[in-house]
Amino acid sequence: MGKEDECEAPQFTIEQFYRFLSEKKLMAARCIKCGTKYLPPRPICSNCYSRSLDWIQLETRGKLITYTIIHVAPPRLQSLVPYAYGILELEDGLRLPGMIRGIPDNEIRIGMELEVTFESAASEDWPKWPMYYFKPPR
Amino acid sequence: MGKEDECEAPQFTIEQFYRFLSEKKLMAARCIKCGTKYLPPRPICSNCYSRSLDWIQLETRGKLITYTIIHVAPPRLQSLVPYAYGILELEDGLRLPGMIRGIPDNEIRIGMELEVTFESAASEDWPKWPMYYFKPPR
Amino acid sequence: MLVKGKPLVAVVSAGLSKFGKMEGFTGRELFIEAVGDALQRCPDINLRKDVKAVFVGMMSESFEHQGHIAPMLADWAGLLPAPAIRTEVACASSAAALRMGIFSILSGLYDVVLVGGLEKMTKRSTLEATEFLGMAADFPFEQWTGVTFPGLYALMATAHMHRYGTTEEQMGLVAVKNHHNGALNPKAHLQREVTLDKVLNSRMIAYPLKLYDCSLISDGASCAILTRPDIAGKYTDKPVYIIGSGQGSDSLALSQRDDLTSLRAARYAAREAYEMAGIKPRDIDVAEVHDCFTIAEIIAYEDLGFCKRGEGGRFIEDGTPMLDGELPINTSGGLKSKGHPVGATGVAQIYEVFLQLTGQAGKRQVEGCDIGLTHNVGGSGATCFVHILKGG
Amino acid sequence: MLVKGKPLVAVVSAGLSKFGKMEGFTGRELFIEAVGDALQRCPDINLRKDVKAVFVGMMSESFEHQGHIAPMLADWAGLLPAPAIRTEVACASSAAALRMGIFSILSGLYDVVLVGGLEKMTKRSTLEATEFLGMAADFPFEQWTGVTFPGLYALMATAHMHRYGTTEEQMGLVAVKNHHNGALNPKAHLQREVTLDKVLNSRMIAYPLKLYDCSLISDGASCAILTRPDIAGKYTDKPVYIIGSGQGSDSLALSQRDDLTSLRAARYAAREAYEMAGIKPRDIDVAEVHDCFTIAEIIAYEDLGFCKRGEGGRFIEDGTPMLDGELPINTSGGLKSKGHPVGATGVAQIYEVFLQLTGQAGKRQVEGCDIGLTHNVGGSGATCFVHILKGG
Ligand SMILES: [Zn+2]
Ligand SMILES: [Zn+2]
Repeated sequence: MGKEDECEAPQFTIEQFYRFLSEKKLMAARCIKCGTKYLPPRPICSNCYSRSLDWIQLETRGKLITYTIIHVAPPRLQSLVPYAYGILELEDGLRLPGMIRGIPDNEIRIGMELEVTFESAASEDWPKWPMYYFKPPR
Repeated sequence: MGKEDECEAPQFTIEQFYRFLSEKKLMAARCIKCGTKYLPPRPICSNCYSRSLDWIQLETRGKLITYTIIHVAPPRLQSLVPYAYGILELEDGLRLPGMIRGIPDNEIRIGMELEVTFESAASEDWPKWPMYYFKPPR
Repeated sequence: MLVKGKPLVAVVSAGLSKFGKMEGFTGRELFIEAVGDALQRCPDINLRKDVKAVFVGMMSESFEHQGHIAPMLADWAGLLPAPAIRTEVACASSAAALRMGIFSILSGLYDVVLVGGLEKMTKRSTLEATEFLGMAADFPFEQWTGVTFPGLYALMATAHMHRYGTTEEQMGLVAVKNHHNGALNPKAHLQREVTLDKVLNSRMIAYPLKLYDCSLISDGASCAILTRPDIAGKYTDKPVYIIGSGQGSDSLALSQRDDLTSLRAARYAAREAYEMAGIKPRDIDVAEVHDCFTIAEIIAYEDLGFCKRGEGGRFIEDGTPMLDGELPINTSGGLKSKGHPVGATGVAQIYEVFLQLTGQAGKRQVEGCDIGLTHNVGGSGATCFVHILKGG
Repeated sequence: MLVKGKPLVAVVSAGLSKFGKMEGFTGRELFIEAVGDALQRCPDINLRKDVKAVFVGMMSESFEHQGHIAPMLADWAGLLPAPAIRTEVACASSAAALRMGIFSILSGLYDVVLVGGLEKMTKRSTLEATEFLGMAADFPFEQWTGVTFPGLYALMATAHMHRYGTTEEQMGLVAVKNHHNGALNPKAHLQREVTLDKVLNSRMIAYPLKLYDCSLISDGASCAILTRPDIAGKYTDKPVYIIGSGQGSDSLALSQRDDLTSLRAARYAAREAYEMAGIKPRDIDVAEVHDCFTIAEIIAYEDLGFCKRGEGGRFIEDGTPMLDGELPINTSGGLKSKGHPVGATGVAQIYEVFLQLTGQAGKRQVEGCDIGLTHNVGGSGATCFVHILKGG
């Protein structure tokens, strides 16, 4: 920090996670010292407090470990209800929550394989992030 | 409380203060037991903890004890800037803050006499309260 | 100082406003109603002279567009210039105020403090309330990606059903029980029974949670007056003692937790509280647990050690937590039927246990109870407090 | 337990993120930067093993649409399942966290705790920020009727000018002094000097307060590690001791206070802190005071007893609070130049005094200072904390 202008590697921040996402890359941080992986990334390892980190690109496939069908949503998403939402366990054990699309609600099962897909357009207003979804693999 | 349906006297609440205001009445609460007056009203006297209160109608004239001219306002009031704002000490010692209108900014003085005027239309959205202002007496 | 098994503080009184859609009342007015209720129950206290500090929980400034409430509430309670602090850990905000009150008395600085909480929720629309409550979830990975507060508990419910075979009927029984109790509580938001059929056929909110699996959006306030244990007798003949206080944390995002069927923060808080009090789960006579959703109460049975992991569904089926069961739980009606003005809830649980342990619980009084427990969860379980109380 | 003149707790380390418009960083990332800074200054601590609880101040959930931050920050700091609580009393939110941390250690429950605060303000528009900050004022009688946060201090300034003859030039000198100090602080938001002319000719915000009378809207985070005084030596050779802690409250609405030219909450907090520490205002060597607006610093001089009532304007004219004066005040640059990420400010003041008393303040080091004071105000003065620190 304080070196924003001169730094070579992208910062290990949530903003950068979403910037990668808009490039259709699912990226996590890994502590070089102890190996702990972080999704979302963290600028300091919470396990060993090291600042030596690198970015790793994750496989986008994973297994659904739980889900729900949401019928009442906040104003921003009210037009989409009902929609499915779940937590995906990626191949290396990291977990990601998100909306599930492209499959009828009654066919969703715990344990099924899904993959992350990207919507590259960022929101116009704050926080100006893109969305991502889970879909059955092609 | 819990007697909303059956009670005769209006509750000693801020909502009721603003309801009176929309009827162009400036009302305070007075503790029957110890005499302390409250503007805004309170349902229990903070001095003696009595619930025996009555409403008193206040004279609308008072003396300006301090003021400012606001140039940066929240979104709701941004269209009015710059506007004057001050604290009025009413004749019986109670104080009320509010916008000052009907007098050029450079003629406002601490100690001058102003009077409360009422705008009876309540806001359309929450909190649905009317506004009041301070103006030079007619 | 802290000695195991010794009372931490005494509760010499507690107060509650009516819970519900309190049209025409702002949060500060509800709070002063709760203070007035506590005062009427403890006429020997001189609030202005005796109370040295105020700790109040509130979840969200957004409902009334009002932050910085602590000094305002001290003012309305006639306590200025006493110091006042607001605590916030989502739906556990007033249990945090209680714990701060306990620390402040144990520190030796104060003899008597007022703790409490409030939330004024019903003047805003349901969509606004959904948005404000959602702020307790992780913004970049939960709120932003589309999960709601009921949705998070729904994710836990699906996982619990999948792993342990817990059923929607078992969850529904929690609602039936709590509405039964709430019907006996004159301060409850909804004072009416519901049938299992009605619960199961109510509108879907977030599968598998239906409308009657969810707690209510309510207005309300709560308070309790705490003193050093050795001076409680100055204020009341029937003090209640807090003998254990536990708190734990977990990751804010549900997805980052190892186990979706149990709350680590709750298990940690329970262990701390039980150890401090020197008692076991089987010693508890009455408990108020955080049933923001029916699945949350089932998980609470397990996390508090009232039954084994995975057996929460059978625990309610067997009738143990019913008002006439072996361990009555949520005698007040719980968040489900009494209502859940979120910032008020933690200390409202203390209020109910205080009434139970002093024989003031009216039609819902549990006979012969001596030890009570409260369990207050923040958000989807990143925060949990457990307190253990004993009759005097 | 509390014994007059005895240290309450030791500060074994403190940390600060860079303050400013920290593009690309969220609040939690700034907080972990502050924790990393404290850790680097105290390598002998094992955070995960030693730290038993977290208390963090944040003013508003609205900036990042993120409530329930306490467990999240404990998580990011690697401290789960340690209990964590957020405190909120507007701009004094992290001084409240500090005071809770002190209570928790004095209670005997914890040996080591982490306290801190944060605010991420610059990602929202100025109008949004004005609205969010305004929530610290009374909604029905201040926000609703049209006063802003600068407007409230402007009302105090007009009253002070009218009663005591305080001038806009005297207020301007506070800005000049604090920008001078901030230019020496590599973590300050604005590291540049300003002239009195520039201050007096800057854009009007709320008469008589101009742009350069107002503190900055900034991002930032702060933290401090507190321990029992008797074990501080395990972690550092140069602990600083907190020997006094005071807090007072006043009515939230400015109009309801007897006196508009002084803060009763500040006078009350100062008296409590001085008495606890057993010292007088003249014993203070260095102080960080709450200069959210220049008039606030002038009133602080008076409320803290550094000069008589009404003489705050002359106090700055005489040069006493300059970096090379008799009692250097806001050596960090203050809220005015260092920046004012509101929830971070209280503990950021502790950070500056910690640096000063341990000789780590670099170009702005005050030689031979032994006793420091911090003064943190919430909103327009309904809350105030005063803390007194002593070098080891
Ligand atoms: Zn590591
Ligand atoms: Zn009275």
